[in-house]
Amino acid sequence: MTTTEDFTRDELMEVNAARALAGARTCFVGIGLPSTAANLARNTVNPELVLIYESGTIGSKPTRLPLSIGDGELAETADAVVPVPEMFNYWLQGGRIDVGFLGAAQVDRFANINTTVVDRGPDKPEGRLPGAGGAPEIASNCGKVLMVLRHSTRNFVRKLDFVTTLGHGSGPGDRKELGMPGAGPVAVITDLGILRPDPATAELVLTELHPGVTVEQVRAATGWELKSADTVGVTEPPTPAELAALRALKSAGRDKA
Amino acid sequence: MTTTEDFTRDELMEVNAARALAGARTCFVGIGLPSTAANLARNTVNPELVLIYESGTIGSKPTRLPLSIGDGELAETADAVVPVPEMFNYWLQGGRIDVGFLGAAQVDRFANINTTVVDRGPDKPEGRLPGAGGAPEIASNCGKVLMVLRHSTRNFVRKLDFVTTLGHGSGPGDRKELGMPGAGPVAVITDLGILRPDPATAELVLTELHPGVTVEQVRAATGWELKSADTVGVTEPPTPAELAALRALKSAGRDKA
Amino acid sequence: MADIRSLHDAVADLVHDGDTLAMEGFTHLIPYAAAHEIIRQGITDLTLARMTPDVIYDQLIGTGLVKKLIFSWGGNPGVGSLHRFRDAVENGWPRPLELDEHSHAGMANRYVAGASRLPFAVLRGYRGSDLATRTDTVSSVTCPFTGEELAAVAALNPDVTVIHAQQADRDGNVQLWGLTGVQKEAALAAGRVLVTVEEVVDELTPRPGGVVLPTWVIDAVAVVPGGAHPSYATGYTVRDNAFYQAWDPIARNRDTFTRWINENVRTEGPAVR
Amino acid sequence: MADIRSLHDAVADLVHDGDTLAMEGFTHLIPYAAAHEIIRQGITDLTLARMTPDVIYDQLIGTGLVKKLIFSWGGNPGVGSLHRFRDAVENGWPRPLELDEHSHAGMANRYVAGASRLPFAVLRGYRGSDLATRTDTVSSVTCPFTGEELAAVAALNPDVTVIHAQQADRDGNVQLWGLTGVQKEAALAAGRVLVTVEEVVDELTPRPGGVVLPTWVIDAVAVVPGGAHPSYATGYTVRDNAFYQAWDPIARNRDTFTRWINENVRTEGPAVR
Repeated sequence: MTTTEDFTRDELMEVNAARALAGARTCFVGIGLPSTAANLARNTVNPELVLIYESGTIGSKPTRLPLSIGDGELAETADAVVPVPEMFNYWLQGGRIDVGFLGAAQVDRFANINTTVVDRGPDKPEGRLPGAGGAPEIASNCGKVLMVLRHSTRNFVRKLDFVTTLGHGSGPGDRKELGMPGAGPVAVITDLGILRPDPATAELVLTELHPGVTVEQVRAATGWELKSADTVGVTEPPTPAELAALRALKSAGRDKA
Repeated sequence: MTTTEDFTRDELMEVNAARALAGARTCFVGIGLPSTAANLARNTVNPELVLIYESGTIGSKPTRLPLSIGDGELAETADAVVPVPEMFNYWLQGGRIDVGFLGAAQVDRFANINTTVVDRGPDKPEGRLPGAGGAPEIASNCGKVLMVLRHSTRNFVRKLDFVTTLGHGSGPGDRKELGMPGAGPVAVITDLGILRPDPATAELVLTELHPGVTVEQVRAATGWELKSADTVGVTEPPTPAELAALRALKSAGRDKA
Repeated sequence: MADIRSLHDAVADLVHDGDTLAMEGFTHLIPYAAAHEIIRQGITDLTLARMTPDVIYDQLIGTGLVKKLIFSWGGNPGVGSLHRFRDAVENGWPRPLELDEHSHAGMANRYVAGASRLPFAVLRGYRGSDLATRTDTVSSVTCPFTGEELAAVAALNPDVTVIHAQQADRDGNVQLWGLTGVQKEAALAAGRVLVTVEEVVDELTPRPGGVVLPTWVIDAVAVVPGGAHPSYATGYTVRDNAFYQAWDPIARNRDTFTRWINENVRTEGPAVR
Repeated sequence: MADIRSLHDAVADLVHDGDTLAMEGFTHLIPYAAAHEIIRQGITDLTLARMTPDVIYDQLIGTGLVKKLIFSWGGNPGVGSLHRFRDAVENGWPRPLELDEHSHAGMANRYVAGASRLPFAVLRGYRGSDLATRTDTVSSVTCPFTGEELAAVAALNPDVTVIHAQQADRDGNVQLWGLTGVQKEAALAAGRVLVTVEEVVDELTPRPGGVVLPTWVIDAVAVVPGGAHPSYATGYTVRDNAFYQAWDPIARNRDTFTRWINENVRTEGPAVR
């Protein structure tokens, strides 16, 4: 992992992902990076954030990072535990959740997501990914969607091999036409910076770089001709408090795993 | 109430309604007479009978007759309490219930039920009854249906003013054509005797008289030309144990009301 | 987020003339005190939804505040008729009452669709019944896999749902237990939610059969001990069966009804119990 | 009515070659011991259903007993890929694996329809996704009230569902608590139900969040303490996260996988823990 001063690029990604949850009331949390970000947010910018996991927990307050979406502590610390069908029908489809936080294997320029299969060339079988999980309906029904994943041409692709989860389709208006209640992806936070959809085109453009990262580095790690916003900002470096909280969260996870 | 020897006609009805539950595993219980019958069955012929109330209780074991379908004791003594939508979807529609036990305001010769409105003549407004409650789907989805009500030309009518709940429609085959999973009404137990659908026509015919009741009395209390089965039996008089259990149940109810 | 407020202010802010209002509770936890507050404030032209209208809606209907009733069984459980409901339907007193009438299974699924923010729900219901001929909220859909025709019921999304629960915490999270009926669905289907509670506690202890509604799906909590009377709140009060029986002669007559409402609801503040 | 039986006999009687089998549990209460018994008995040509196939199905798939998988997310949670699942899909080893792939919302609703004995369920889902192009169990219906087109998913009614629970009583009534996932729906949707439990108790005490399945919806109960390992049973065991991490290198290679199964499942009786 490349380090910049006293923090890693992953930590930049995680801290900025957590910051993106400032002001949110409820977050539907995918496992992995989204869970790290959401738990960090509860320990920093948004102590009141209500974490919702697809295993049925509402208001979980874990003290360590859960390895799985059904770790016991998620249920034990929750305000309510509901059956999985109720979670998807009443709470997610019911429009109760402000932010859906997703990871992804492949993303395209309109923030559409593939987590199903990848084409590995003419003589090879399709490569198998885990599948959709909750993502298609999380992306459709949450008020808005945040995404967090590492930046590489393998992940940020010109064309998806399979559309598992619609982000902005082929441009503005597609979500509305499909009757999707939520606003869709509003930010993709990576280890290099932050991409956001251009309001006019819905295409992801570079809006922020992390400290020490150049536009060229981001473009080189993106599979399409990445455009930049009129002004590209630089994210604030992690504060000592943010770093301390993040590292405490991760080591607590390791201790108990 | 006409008494015959040491029991009333209502007691004959209630005891025979309870006996009809011998061998059943699960019973969806309407309030009023069906609830009396089902609770009496648990205290006499069928101690293992699982009582299910539409308020969401499965396996209630009340010690007194509940006044309402949501009396606290129904929940407190239940094996499980489920939300009302689950009761109707997973348990009733799910085909989990052997016997549905219904009362009725009006019944016709095919055991169709009206509990909605009655015609009170050309210059009068329709008379309002309580409505359907759970009956249409109880009658459709339970393995079979038992009915209990007092015998009079007001209740046993030539033509229903409104079909709230389908029994056998207009004859054999109607239920099947409508895709109803259950067998429908198999017995109507009254204070005069028992009517059952003729297997060939699905029309209710008199199959049993209570002790001391004549065929003519039953015909006089029925709004259509009631036919009798080839042999009309006579129900066994209530045993002392049955009467004692019934009276204990009712007085326990009165004490606490 | 639920603010903890007086019943008067919560009702005044959340329940408006012309609203579709659901007050649920399957004989248990019926929010009578809130209904009485609505009567005192004279909030009118209401469309009331409830599976089992019960005495609570008999009272609202009799005071002339209700133009329409959405329901599936309208009786005084274990006692008999709802006389004010019948008088309104049969004779238009004190005003005509429009009906949208269903089966229990249909009503329950209408709330499920509402809570799920779907426009309709599917059930194997209403078959052979005349019910569907008198409502425009029952239709049919064909299964795209088997070709079977099934009943479709329109989602029910009240403008406001009022329920009674045992406890809230200081943040306005609510827990109810015992028979919980269709309250979760009615609350999640609504645009606004008011919960009256027996008491506020420091912390909600998870209970067997407990339903928790987080504060962020509720608009207001009002503390009204005994607010379900003559219904009951498991763990706090018992059902006042004698009241239900006494209601029958009171409601049978327009004058005795009106006098009862004036003396016990309008004049006295919270109804006598 | 559930008989309390040995795991061997219950599996032998209830799970047959060619069955559609659901073994549910959302990372919690996964019935591993029953899966291992199926491996030992060599019950084959199975169609497996499960929202999150997880390591339990990686094991069954790798032993060649599975011809088809119905699922929505196939990974080792928090660790990475399911290598046996991938090898079967990508390379047909040890046999080709047919897929019927959904989203979680779709799978959950397929079980709901199954438990409700409806032929399909409705959701606002699959929009803009290619998922529907690869399955014949997603279609659409039009709302008869609003005209909105919605996704329809076919009911899932397994021949047999196996779940793990904390407790049964001597009559075979079962209670599970903690994360209860989609187990109630999977059980009520099935033709036959087997429940493995941590222990038999004299009486089931109602628990917060408890789901009770009465004995008359269950065919057999088998007492298998620790039968969810490496998953867990709240109140009895904790999740063996180290095992999930250790599984990755074991499953990555066909030989190490086969050796592990032979040594820990086939030879030894109940898997080592």
